[in-house]
Amino acid sequence: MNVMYLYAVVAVLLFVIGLHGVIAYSHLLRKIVALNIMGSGTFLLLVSIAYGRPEGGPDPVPHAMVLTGIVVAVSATAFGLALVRRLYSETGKPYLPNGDTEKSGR
Amino acid sequence: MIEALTLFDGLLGFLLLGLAWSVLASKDLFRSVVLFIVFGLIMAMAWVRLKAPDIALAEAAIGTGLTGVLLLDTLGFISRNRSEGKSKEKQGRKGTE
Amino acid sequence: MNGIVSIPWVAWAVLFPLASAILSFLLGQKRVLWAGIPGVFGTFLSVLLLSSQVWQQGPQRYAIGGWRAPLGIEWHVDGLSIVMLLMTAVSGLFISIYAVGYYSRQSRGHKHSNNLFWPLWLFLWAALNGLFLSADLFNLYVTLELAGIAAVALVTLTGGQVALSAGLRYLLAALLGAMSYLMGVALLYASFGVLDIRMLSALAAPGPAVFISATLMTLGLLIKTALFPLHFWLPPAHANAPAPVSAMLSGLVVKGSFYLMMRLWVEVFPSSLWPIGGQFLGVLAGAAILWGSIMALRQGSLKMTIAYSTVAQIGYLFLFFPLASPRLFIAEGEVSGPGLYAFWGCVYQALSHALAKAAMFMAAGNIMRVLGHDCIGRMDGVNQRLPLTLFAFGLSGVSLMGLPPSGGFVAKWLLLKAALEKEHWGLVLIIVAGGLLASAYVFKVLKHALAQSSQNDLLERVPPTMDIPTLILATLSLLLGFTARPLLSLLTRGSIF
Amino acid sequence: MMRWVIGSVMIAFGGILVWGVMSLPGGDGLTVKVEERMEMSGVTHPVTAVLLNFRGYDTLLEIGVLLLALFGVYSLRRSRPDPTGVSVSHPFLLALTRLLVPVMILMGGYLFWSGAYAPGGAFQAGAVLGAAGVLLYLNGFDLPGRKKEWLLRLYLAIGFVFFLGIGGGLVAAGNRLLEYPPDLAGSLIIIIEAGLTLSIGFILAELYISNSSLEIGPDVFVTEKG
Repeated sequence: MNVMYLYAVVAVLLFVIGLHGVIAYSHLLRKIVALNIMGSGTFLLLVSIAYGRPEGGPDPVPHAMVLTGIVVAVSATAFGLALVRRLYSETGKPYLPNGDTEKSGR
Repeated sequence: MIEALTLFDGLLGFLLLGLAWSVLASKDLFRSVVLFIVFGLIMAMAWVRLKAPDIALAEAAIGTGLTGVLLLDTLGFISRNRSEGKSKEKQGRKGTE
Repeated sequence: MNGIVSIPWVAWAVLFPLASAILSFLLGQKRVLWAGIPGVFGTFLSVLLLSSQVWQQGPQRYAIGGWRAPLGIEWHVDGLSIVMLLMTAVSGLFISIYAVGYYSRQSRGHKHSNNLFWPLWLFLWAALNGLFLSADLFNLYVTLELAGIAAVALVTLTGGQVALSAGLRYLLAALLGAMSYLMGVALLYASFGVLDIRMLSALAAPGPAVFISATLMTLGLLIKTALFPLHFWLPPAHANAPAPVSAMLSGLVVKGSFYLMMRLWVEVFPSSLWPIGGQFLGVLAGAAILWGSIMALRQGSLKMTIAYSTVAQIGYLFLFFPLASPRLFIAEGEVSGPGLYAFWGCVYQALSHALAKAAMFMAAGNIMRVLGHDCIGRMDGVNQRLPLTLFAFGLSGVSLMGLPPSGGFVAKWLLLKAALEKEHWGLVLIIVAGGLLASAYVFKVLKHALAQSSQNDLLERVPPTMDIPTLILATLSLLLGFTARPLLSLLTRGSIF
Repeated sequence: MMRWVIGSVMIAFGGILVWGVMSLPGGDGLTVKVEERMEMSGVTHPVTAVLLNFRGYDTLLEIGVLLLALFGVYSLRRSRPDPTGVSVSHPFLLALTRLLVPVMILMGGYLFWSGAYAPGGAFQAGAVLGAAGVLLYLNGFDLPGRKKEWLLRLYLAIGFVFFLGIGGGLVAAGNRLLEYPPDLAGSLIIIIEAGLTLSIGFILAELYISNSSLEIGPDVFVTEKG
């Protein structure tokens, strides 16, 4: 059981680190990587829950949810990166223009 | 035996958190992406430890593999075109391919 | 029970758009409409027939794959789902007809621009239908992502620099919102081991994990619904998309996450969250109405004005939370009272805004097609060139202002009644002020558009497929004022509330 | 200043989340329910049973997300990429590719087949096939079907089409959506997984290829690669 809590704590901390990255950095690649780290945190929480179930083996339902989640995350990442590339080739900048929330931090 | 495993879990957890932090905090974007791929591989170890081999496979192949390759490719694209001189930001570096 | 009555229309309401989406991709650009048009009508009819089933036989539950919850995914179709599905079907039908006209002319110039419009739009429609039907928290996450990615791809169809950055901002916001929602789902599943909304409503007892997941899911959905101050992504995305896309985004897509939020608050989250959460959301809603309306008034471009007006109108939707409370619905036989008025008012607001705002963006598309720009200051002569379009714009403006006999009037009247009965004087003032500000920005546009133009040459014509659907949607948003009784009774038919 | 505000909010938020997670009961999940129904699922690996049978509808929509992402990338592309222009062929890489690609295809086949009873399945197998496709592309080989646009579209869509076709066919036959008859469940799942493996492989490869060949005005940036 302790293993479940250990990984669950790591999971939510990963989520927070990722969230901080999405908010604090303005470079679009960093934002996308940060979103992926948030996703990893969420997935890790689901899998640690599955591991911590008292009866039988690990719960397969969260496992299936995570597999779905990974595919969704990759799809979104690939599309996001394509947008970054096009934006960069149009503007020469890997940032979003004049966004107040996006400009803070580095 | 159990303590050794717990120690391993603790180390893995710290490693994941440390890697996640340095992925985002690293000044060099290329380094960030490489660290992110390492992060994904360590994550795959965590999946195996948590008895989720399906996810470990998927993470290694789709999550880290494809995402990593796409990130490297985009980064390469950005640094190649940096020489156009439009953008002089510090992040990323030239000729990372 | 035979023939058409026993067919599971609920399944076809999702299968039709999915099948036609993939077919329209397979058929390629030249034959895209061979799949698109049957898909649109098939979806529309399925939703209509499903509605009549629910009207006659009451709410439905459908266990997908034959596996009941908690193991499988279930659809729950009640009055609220039906009203949202109907809203999407009616708006979607006329937006589709409009899109046929919109892209038939543009395709000559830019070959790639309409390539993927149909698959994307039909996927979006399927995602929205799936969202309104689903009762499974994780499945709802998948529909949210499906809708989100389709919407962003539609925004960036034109591919210009402004559209690209608007699309990216939208994508980041949508992903952040969905991720936050998913974290909440994970915590709920960890606590109770089920994902079905109805089962959770029986299980979910207050506790730290439940409060945190309620916060995470609410925040995520607030980003996706673009409630002030998380609306930053909405105006550029809605204003820079192609006209039919703007219409579906403003009219329909934001309603999806709002609907989910309403359901979660009423059915899943513990009622002890309502007093604080409701007031907090009420403050944001009021701020959204004022800020959105003022910003709409200050814009120079027509599409930005309409987009900021959406920010304000979303504020009205969220008046549900300060004015309603869960207990009012749980009491059986409750036939009046502020809670019920607030519920009716918000749903009616969603409906009338869906029709009126879609019509408005379509009208803006017609104006842009003819003038080549959408600068409000240079809109003289629109009256002579596009009388039907301008008339449609005015009609939908009536609904936004909340004047009788429009649907917007019914919505705002119900909300006002709820606010008065709850003695929420601040909200009373804001509802009235929002209406006045709306008339200010609508009249500002009309004033310029009604001015005589010195030059009278027609630069470009607008085909009837663009003019007529705009007018029909605007007229429907007005007529919605007369259909309040049947629609509201459909709404409470077997409603879970 | 702003950095410190964000930082402290995040630390507070992290603290609250940790508190919430520590309070989790760690109660029952659906393990038992899945085990009870494994016999009717048509496969013996629980995760595959959930993915393709008990919650197959999620997976259907998920393939939709994958396709949508590809549509999104396609809509950003100005013209079709020319596979011969991007070759990074290096004799060593070429030799490696010739060696690896057949192995990868075998491995994909194995992963696909093993999904029914062991970890693996369409996603993992598709990812391996996708990687093989990318390797081929980088060496100037053409993916099957890239010359004929309709054929490529068919490869991309076939997994979704099989899945949706079987789901919809069952509705037309009077079953519920995606409700496999128990004696056919195993074979239907195999058909769906075969289609999914092929499509996922193609979609992932296309996601990479389209991404790396989004043209940006002059073609130098494409051919300069490597």
